[in-house]
Amino acid sequence: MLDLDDLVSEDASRISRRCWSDPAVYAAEKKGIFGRAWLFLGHESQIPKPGDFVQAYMCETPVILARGEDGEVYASINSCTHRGLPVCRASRGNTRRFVCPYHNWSYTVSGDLVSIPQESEVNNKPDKSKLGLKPVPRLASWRGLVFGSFDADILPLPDYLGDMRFYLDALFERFPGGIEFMGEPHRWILNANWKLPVENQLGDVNHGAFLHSAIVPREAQDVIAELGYSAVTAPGHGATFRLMPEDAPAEDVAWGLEGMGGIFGGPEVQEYLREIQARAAERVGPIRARMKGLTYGIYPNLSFLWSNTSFKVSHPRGPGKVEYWSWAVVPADAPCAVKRALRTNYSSFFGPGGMLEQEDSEAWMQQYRGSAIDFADDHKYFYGLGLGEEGPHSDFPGQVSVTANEFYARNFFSRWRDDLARVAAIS
Amino acid sequence: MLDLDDLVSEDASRISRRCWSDPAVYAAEKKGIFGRAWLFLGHESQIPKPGDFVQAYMCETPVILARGEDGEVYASINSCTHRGLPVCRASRGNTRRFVCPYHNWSYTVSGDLVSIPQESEVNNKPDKSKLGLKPVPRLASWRGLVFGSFDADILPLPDYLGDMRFYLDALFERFPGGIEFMGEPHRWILNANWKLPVENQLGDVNHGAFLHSAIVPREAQDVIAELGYSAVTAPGHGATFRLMPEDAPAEDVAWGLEGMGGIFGGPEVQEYLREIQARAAERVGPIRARMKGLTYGIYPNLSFLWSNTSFKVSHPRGPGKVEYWSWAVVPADAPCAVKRALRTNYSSFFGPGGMLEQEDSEAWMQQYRGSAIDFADDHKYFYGLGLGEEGPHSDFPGQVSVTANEFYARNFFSRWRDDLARVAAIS
Amino acid sequence: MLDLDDLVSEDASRISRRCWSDPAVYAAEKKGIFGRAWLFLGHESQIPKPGDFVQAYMCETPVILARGEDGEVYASINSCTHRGLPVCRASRGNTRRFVCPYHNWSYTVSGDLVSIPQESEVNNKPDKSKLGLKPVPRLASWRGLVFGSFDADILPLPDYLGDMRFYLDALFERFPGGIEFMGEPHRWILNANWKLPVENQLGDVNHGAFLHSAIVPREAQDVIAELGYSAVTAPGHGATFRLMPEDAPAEDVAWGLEGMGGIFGGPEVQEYLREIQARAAERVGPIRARMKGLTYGIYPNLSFLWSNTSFKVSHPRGPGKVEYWSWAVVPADAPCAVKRALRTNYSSFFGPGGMLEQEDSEAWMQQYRGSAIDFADDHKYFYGLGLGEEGPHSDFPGQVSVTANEFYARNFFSRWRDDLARVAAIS
Amino acid sequence: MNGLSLAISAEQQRELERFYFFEARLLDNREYQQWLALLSPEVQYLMPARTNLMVDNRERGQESMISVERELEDAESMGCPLREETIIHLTVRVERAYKINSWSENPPARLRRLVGNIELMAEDEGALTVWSNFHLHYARPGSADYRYSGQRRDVLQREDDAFLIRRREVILDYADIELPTVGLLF
Amino acid sequence: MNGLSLAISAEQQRELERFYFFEARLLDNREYQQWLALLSPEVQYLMPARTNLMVDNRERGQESMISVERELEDAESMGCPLREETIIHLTVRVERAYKINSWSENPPARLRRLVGNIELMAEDEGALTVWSNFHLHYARPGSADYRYSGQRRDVLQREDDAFLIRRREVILDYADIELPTVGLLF
Amino acid sequence: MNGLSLAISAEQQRELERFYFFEARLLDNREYQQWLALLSPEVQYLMPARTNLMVDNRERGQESMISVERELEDAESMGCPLREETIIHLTVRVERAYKINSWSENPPARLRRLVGNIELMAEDEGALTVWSNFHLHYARPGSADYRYSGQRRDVLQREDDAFLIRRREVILDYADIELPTVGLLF
Ligand code: FES
Ligand code: FES
Ligand code: FES
Ligand SMILES: [Fe+3]
Ligand SMILES: [Fe+3]
Ligand SMILES: [Fe+3]
Repeated sequence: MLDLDDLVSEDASRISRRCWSDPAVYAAEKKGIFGRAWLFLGHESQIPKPGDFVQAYMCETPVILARGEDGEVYASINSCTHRGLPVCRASRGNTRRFVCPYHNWSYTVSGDLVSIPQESEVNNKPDKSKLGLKPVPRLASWRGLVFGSFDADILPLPDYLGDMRFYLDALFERFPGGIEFMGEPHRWILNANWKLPVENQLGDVNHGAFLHSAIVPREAQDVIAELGYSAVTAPGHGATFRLMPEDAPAEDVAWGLEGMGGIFGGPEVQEYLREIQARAAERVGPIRARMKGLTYGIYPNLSFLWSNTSFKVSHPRGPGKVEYWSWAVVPADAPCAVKRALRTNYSSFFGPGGMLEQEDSEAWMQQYRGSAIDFADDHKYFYGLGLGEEGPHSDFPGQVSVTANEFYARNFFSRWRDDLARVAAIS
Repeated sequence: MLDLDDLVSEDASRISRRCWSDPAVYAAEKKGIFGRAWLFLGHESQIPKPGDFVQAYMCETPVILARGEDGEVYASINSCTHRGLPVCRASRGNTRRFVCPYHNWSYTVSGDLVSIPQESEVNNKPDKSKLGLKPVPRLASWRGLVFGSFDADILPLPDYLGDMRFYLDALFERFPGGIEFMGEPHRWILNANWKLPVENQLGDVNHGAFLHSAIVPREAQDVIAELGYSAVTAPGHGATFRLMPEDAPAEDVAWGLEGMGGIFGGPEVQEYLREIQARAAERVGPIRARMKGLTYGIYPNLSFLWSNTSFKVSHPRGPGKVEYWSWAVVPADAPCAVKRALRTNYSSFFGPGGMLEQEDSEAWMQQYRGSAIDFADDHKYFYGLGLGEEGPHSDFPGQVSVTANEFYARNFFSRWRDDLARVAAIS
Repeated sequence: MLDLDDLVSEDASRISRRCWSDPAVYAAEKKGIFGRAWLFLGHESQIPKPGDFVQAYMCETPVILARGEDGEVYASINSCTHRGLPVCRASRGNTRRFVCPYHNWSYTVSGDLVSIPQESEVNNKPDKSKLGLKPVPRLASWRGLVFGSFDADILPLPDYLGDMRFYLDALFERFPGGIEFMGEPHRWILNANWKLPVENQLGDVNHGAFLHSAIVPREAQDVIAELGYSAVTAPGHGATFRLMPEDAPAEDVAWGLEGMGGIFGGPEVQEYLREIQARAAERVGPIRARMKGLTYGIYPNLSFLWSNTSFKVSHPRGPGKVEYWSWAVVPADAPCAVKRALRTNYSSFFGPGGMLEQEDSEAWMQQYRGSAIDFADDHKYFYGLGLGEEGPHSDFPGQVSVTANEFYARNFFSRWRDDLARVAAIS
Repeated sequence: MNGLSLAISAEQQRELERFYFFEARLLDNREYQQWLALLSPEVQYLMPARTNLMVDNRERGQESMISVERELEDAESMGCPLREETIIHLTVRVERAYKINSWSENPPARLRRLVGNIELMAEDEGALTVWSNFHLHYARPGSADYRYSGQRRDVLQREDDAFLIRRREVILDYADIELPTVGLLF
Repeated sequence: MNGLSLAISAEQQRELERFYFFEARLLDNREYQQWLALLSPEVQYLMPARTNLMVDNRERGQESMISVERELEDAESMGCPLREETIIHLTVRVERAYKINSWSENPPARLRRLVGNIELMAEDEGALTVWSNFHLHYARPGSADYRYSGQRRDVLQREDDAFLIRRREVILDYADIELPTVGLLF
Repeated sequence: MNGLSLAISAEQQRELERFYFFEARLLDNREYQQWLALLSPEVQYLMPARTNLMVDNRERGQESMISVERELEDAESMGCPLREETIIHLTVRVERAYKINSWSENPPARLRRLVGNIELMAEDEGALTVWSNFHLHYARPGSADYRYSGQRRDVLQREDDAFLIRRREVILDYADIELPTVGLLF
C-alpha cells in the first residue's frame, strides 16, 4: 500500500522522490492514471485515406490507429489473438490487411479477424467475430486530435479537455485548414521518468533562461516575466503564453516569425505568416490574436509547443525510462515550401537533434538519478513557489498567475495523488 | 498467490499473456516445473573417455556432465563449495581435476573434493568428504540421452519418456550404431520466454508455410496436411510426423535425403542414406519405416527435429530471456564425410545462422513483447483450434490428430498448470 | 522477513549463497549496514583549500565532500532540493557555488542554498535556510580520513575504528607528514556483490599464490605462512601483516621497496624509503617497525593495501553490481618524483589496469554468478577453516591467528547478521 | 549513385583520407572552432529521419523494395528530418560548446570516431561527392557509453589545396533512437 | 599465415580497398543482388563455430596455447560450423530478402559496417588471400542495436579488372551469441 | 600537436598502415610474443587516467576550455595514471598470457580491433610520431561484449626497414569504466 500523503503533501508543495522512482508507484500509475485518462493517439491528418495506419502507444501498450475501409477511425491493440505477436510491424503505411507473421491470421485495419489459414484442417471452426484484435474501449477526436481511453466510463473528450480548447484554438483556429502533422513523430528513449518532460512543458517555462542559458538570452526571460501568464484550466492541464501589447507590431505577435524557419525562410514564408496574423483577430478574437503561446500540457502526458510548433507525448517505459515522441505541426493549408521551412521552427531547437532539447533531456535524466537517491526521504522536493498566488482572470479561463508560480505542478500532483487514491481504494 | 485458473482456462483453450511474462509465474515455474522434471543434460557420445566433460544447465543452474575415472557418468553443480565460483570454466574438455581459480580447491571430474591447499596451515582439517560439489540428485540415461532431476523422488526416466520412446526409436533404431552429437551445441540468447521455442517444436508445424513462406513452399504445407499427424503420448510430450504411402519410393521416405546435405552431399551420402532406409523396415518395423518425423517435444524443454537432425534445449534465463542450445545429430556409424554433409541438414536451416531459425527467433521475441502487454488481460490467447478432435490411433501410441489441432499445446499447459498448482499447494 | 539463521549459521562457518544475491538481503543491507555505519568519504589531502570538493558515495547515495569557506569540512547529499538534480557534476574541483543546471538554484560548497532566481517573481519568498542540500548527519575524521554516517546516534569514530588505529598508524606514523591521496580515485564497475572485494581484503591473503599464481611466486605464500598474521580487532575489521625477524635487513622490512616503484624507481626513491625505515622504530616503536602490512579492512566497505599502497572502497550498486574505487596513497612529505614512482607500487598490480586486480575482478564476478545459483540452498558455502583457532597475542591487539584462519570472515558475517537482525527487529 | 567508386589513384585517395582523419581528430578533440573553418559558409547540414515503413509487395524481387532511400524523411520530403541546418545553426552549436552552461556536456563527453570506407563517388569541377562511414564512441560522465553509426554523404569543394564541406547529409543508422542526443557534430 | 602482409604498393592496396568498400556499400544498402554478382559460382562461404576450450597446460609458454585456430569448429572439424554454404544457400538468402514475408527483416534493419585492417596475405596466380576485419552496426526496428565483430579470410580471384569472391571464412568474435541471428551476409 | 598530418606520400602512409595492421593482427590473434618483439627495450607504455573536471569559466569561448589534455592524469601529473609501464611490465603480462592460471582469460577472450585514422604527426630523425584510433571488440566467455575505444599516441623508431614502438600513450575514452579490465595490450 502506498502512503500517498507521504508521497505528496496536502497542498502538494513538498513531494517525495519516490513519486518518480518507486516501482510500486509506477505500477499504481498504470492503473490509476493511464487506465483512466484520455490518451493521445495521433492526428487525423496522419491517416487521411482508408487503409492508412500509424502506430501509437497508450502507456506501454502498442496501439494501431487506422482509417477503416468505411472511412472511420479505429484503434486496436497491436497483438495477435492467437499468440500475441504484434500484427503491425511498420510505423505507418496503408494496407488492406494486417497479416500476423507467425501463422498468418489476418485482420482488417480496423481489427476484425478475417482469416485463420489453419482452420481449414479442423472441424470446429473458431468464431472469428470473437477473435479480433482488442479494440481500445473509448475513442474520440477533437480538431483532428485523436484520443483513446481504457476506461469505458470516462467523461466525454470535450469535457475532459475543457477550457484547454480555448487555448488550443488560439492557434488552430488561425489557420483556415487547421493544423497538420508532418510525417512520423521523432521517437527517442530517455532514462527518465515520464512525468519529468510533462511537468517541464506543463508550465515550467522559467527553466528556459537557466537550463538553456548557453542558447537562450536572458532577455527572453525578461519578456516572459513581463508579458507571461500561466493558466491552469483544470488540475493536470496547463497553458503558458505571452500576451503581447495591443500596440505591438504584427511582426512581434505573429506565430512562426520568431523561429529559425520564420527568420530564414525567405519572403514567401514571412508573407504567409503575416497574412495569417492579419486575419487572426477576426478568426480567434482580439485577445487571443495577441496571444503568443509558450507551452501547453494536457493531462496526463500530452504536451504542445507553440512557437516551436510541436506536439509531444511522454510514453512511460518503467519508472526510469521514457519513450518520447514529438511531431512537427504546421498549418494544413500552407504551401509545401512554407511547411518545410516552418518545421525547422521545431527541429532546430527540439526533438532528438534540437539545440535546446539536448539540455532538457539531460536535466530529466539527471532528475531521475536524483529521485532514486536513498536516505533522503526526509528531504522532499520543494514545489512551493508562489503558493496560493494564482487566481481567476477576466480574459483567460482557469486559474491564472505568473509563470514562476508552480501551481501548475501542484495541481498536477494533487490530481495525480487523488487518481492513485481512487485505485488504492478499489484494489 | 497465482490465480492459475485465470492463467489457463479449464480446457486450456484460452491462456493469459502473463504465463509468458509475469515474474511471479517464472518463479513458480522454477520450483514447480524445473524442480520436478527430468531435464536433458547431454548425450554420452559427447563424453566417451574418462575425464571427458561438457557443460550443461538445469534451468539456470550450471551443471558439469562428466565421465568419471570409473567410466560412469556424473553430474555436479558447477559451483565451488568454498566461495561458489564455477570450478569448470571451459565448455568442454578432458581433465583429471577441476581447480577452482580463487583458492585452488580441487575436485575430481565426478565432483569429489580432493584438496584444500590452505588446510595445511590450520589444525582442524575440514572433512572433504562433506565438501564436494553438489551432485544432481537423480541421473539417468536412455539411448545415450542423459537426463538429470532435482527431484529425488521423480519416477524412473523410461516411464517419464513413456511412448515418446516409440517415436524416438523410429529414427535412432534405424542406425546400427545409434546416433551421435557433433561437437558442441550452438548456444544463443533470445529475448523470449523459454516456452515459446518449446511450443513451436512440440507440435506447431503449421507455422511453417506461413512464418517461413519466404523459404518454405506452400506445397510443403499441403503434404503435411495430407500425410501429417500430431501425437501426444502424455501431456507435455508430443511428436509430429508424416506417414508416407506404402508405395512411396524410398527416395521420398528416406531420412536425410530431403535436406541440403542429402541433396548436395554427393553419391556417398545418398548411397549411405538409401542403405539405411533399405534396412529401416527390419529395424523399426513396417509402419515406422514409413515415418518421416517433423518435430518432437519432451516435457518441459527438450525438442528434436527429425529432418533437420537436431536436438534443442530451451534454457530459461528469466521471464523474457532464453538461452537456446542446439546440437547437430548424425548416425554414429556413418563415415566422417557423410556426417559432415548431414550436419548441414541442420545448420542450413536451423541454429543461430539458419535460414528458418532467423524467422522463428524473431517470432518468439515478438510473442514475448505481445505477452508483456498491459490492459489486455480480458483478451486471452486462443488455443482452441481443433478442440476435442484428437483420439487414439491403431498404429500410433498416444492421442493422435491432424497437425492443425492445438491439443499438443493445450495438453502442455494443462500439465503446466497442474504442476504449478502442486507447488502452490505445498508452499 | 529474512531467515537470518538460515543465511548465516550460528558460528558463521556455513553461509548461504543468498547473502550475495538476494535482492531482499540487499534492501536490508542498505538500512541495517549502510544506514548505521561510518562510511569512508575521502581524505583531507584531496580538499586542502576552501572551495575544494570531491565527489563521494555512501552506499548508492551521492555525496559532496567539500572544504567550506570557513575551512571546515562538509558533506552534503548531491541532489537539488527543488527537483533533485545533482548540483555538482564534476568529480572534483574548486568553486564558490554549486549551480543546479535546471533552474539555477545555487548553493555554497557547504550546501547552503543562497539563491532562487525565480523567487523575484513571486510574493512569498521561500525560506532558503530550510532548503539547503541535505547534510550528512554525522561527519568525523581521523588522520585525515573522513567518514560520514546516516546514523545520528552512531558511536564516535575513534571508538568505531578502535584498535585498527594501531595497525593503520604502523604505516601512517612512519611519515612525518602522514599520508596523501594522489589525484582522483580510479573507479570501475564490476558485476559482483559489494562484499566480495571487502572479504578479499579483510583477510583473504591466502588466495594470492593461487588466484594470482601466474604472477605471484609460490615463495610469497611461504613467507606469509611463515611470518604472516591475521588480526581481528573487532568483528568486521581486520588486518593481515608479516612480522619480519628482528635481524631482517632494512631492505626486506622497509615499506615500498618491494614494489615496482621501489625496485625500479632509482636511488632517490630507495634512499627515501631506507630513510623512512631507519626512523621507523622511533616513530612507531620496535614491534610495528618490523611490521609489513598486507591487507586491512574496516567495516563495512573500506579496504587498505599496505605494500600496494592503496585505499579502496566497495560501493554497492545492487546485489550484483559494485562501483569500486581505489586511490594511490603516498607519504605526504615525499618529493614529487618519489611520489610518482611509488604510485606505481599500486598501479602496476591494482586498480582497473593492475596485473593482479584483473584476476580478482574476474573471481568476484564469478562468485556472484555462483551465488545466484538456484537449487543449491542446502549446499552452503564453507567458512570453517581454522574454526576457533584464533586467540589474543602479546604484541598485537585483537584476536590473532594464522592467515589461513577464516575467522576474519566469520566475524564479519556474525556482525553483518546481527546488524540485519537489529533492523528486522525494528521494521 | 551506384557501382564502384571512381578509379582515382592512391595519392588522390590519400588526400581525401588525410582530410577526413584531420576533421575527425578536430571533432574527437572538441576543437570545434577549427572544425567550423572547414565548412563552406553555404554549407547544408542535413540529417534525415528514418522510418520503419511497411515494404511494398509490388516491388518484391527488386532491390528497391528495401532500399535505404525509401525509409528516409529527408529535406525534400513532407516528413520532418531530424536536422536541417546552416552555418548559423552550426555556429550556435560551436559557440555553445565553449560556455560553462552547455550543461549536458559539462563535464565534456568522450568522443572517438573511426572514419572509414571513404569513397569518391563523383567529381564535377571542383565539387567532390564523397561517401564515408563512421562509428562514433560517445561516453558521457555518469551514463553509459553509446555507439553512433552512420554514413556521411558529403560534397567537398576544393579551395586551392584544401577542401571545404559544402554539403553533408548524415544518414544515422537508428531504428529506435536510444541516444541522449543526435545533436552532435558528425 | 604469419608475419607482415605482402609488400604490395599503395596502388595495389588501394585496388583492394576500393573493392571492399564497394562490397560493404552494397551490403549496407541491402543491394544483395549486386553483391551476389561479386561471388564466384564456386564460392565457399563458411562460418566456424567458436568454442571455449580448456587451455592445455602442456602448451604453456607457447602462443599456440591460446591460438584462435584451436577454438574453431570449422569445415574440416567433426564439430558443427555455424554455416557451410554455397552459392545455392546465398542465392536463397538473397531472394528471401526481397520477399514481403522475410518477417524478421520487415521492416528492414539498419546495417553499417566499417571494413578495415585489409591485408593481402598471399597471392598465387590470380588467387588473392585477403584478410580483413569488420565491425557491423545492426539495428532492427523495435529491438536494441547489435555489434557484429569479425574477421573475413577471403580468397579473391581476379577476373580481368575485377575481383570475384571464391572463398570466404567469417570468424565471428563471439563467446556467447547475444545476436538475433548470425545468418546475415558478411 | 595540431593541424593536418604530415603531407607524406601514399606509399609512406601505406608503410605505416601495413605495420599497424600487422600489429593489430598479432594482438587479435593473441600472438603476444611476436608483438613484444615490436617493442623497443626502452618502451614507455602509458595510460593516463581520465577525470571529469569542472570546466573553468575563465576559459569560456576557447577550445582549451574543454580540451582532452586537461582531463588527463598522465605521467607528469601528480594524479595517478591507470598504467605506467616498461618492458618489464609488458613482458610479465605476455608471459602470464601463456600460463594456465591466467584465470580471467582462460578460456581466452575474443579480440578484434579496427585501427584507423592513422596520422603521421611528426618525424624527427627516425622517430615518427603517429596517432591512431581504435575500437576493440572484446568478448569474454560467460559475460557480455565490451567495446574499448581509444587513441594511441605512438613514437615509432625506424630500425632499417622495420619499426619499433618506443613510446605509446593510450588515451582510453571512458567516463566511467564499465570494463572488466583495462590491463589489456592495446
Ligand atoms: S500468433 Fe498470430 S497467427 Fe499465430
Ligand atoms: S572459492 Fe573455490 S577455492 Fe575458494
Ligand atoms: S532542479 Fe535544481 S534548480 Fe530546479
Ligand atoms: Fe527546456
Ligand atoms: Fe519455424
Ligand atoms: Fe587478489
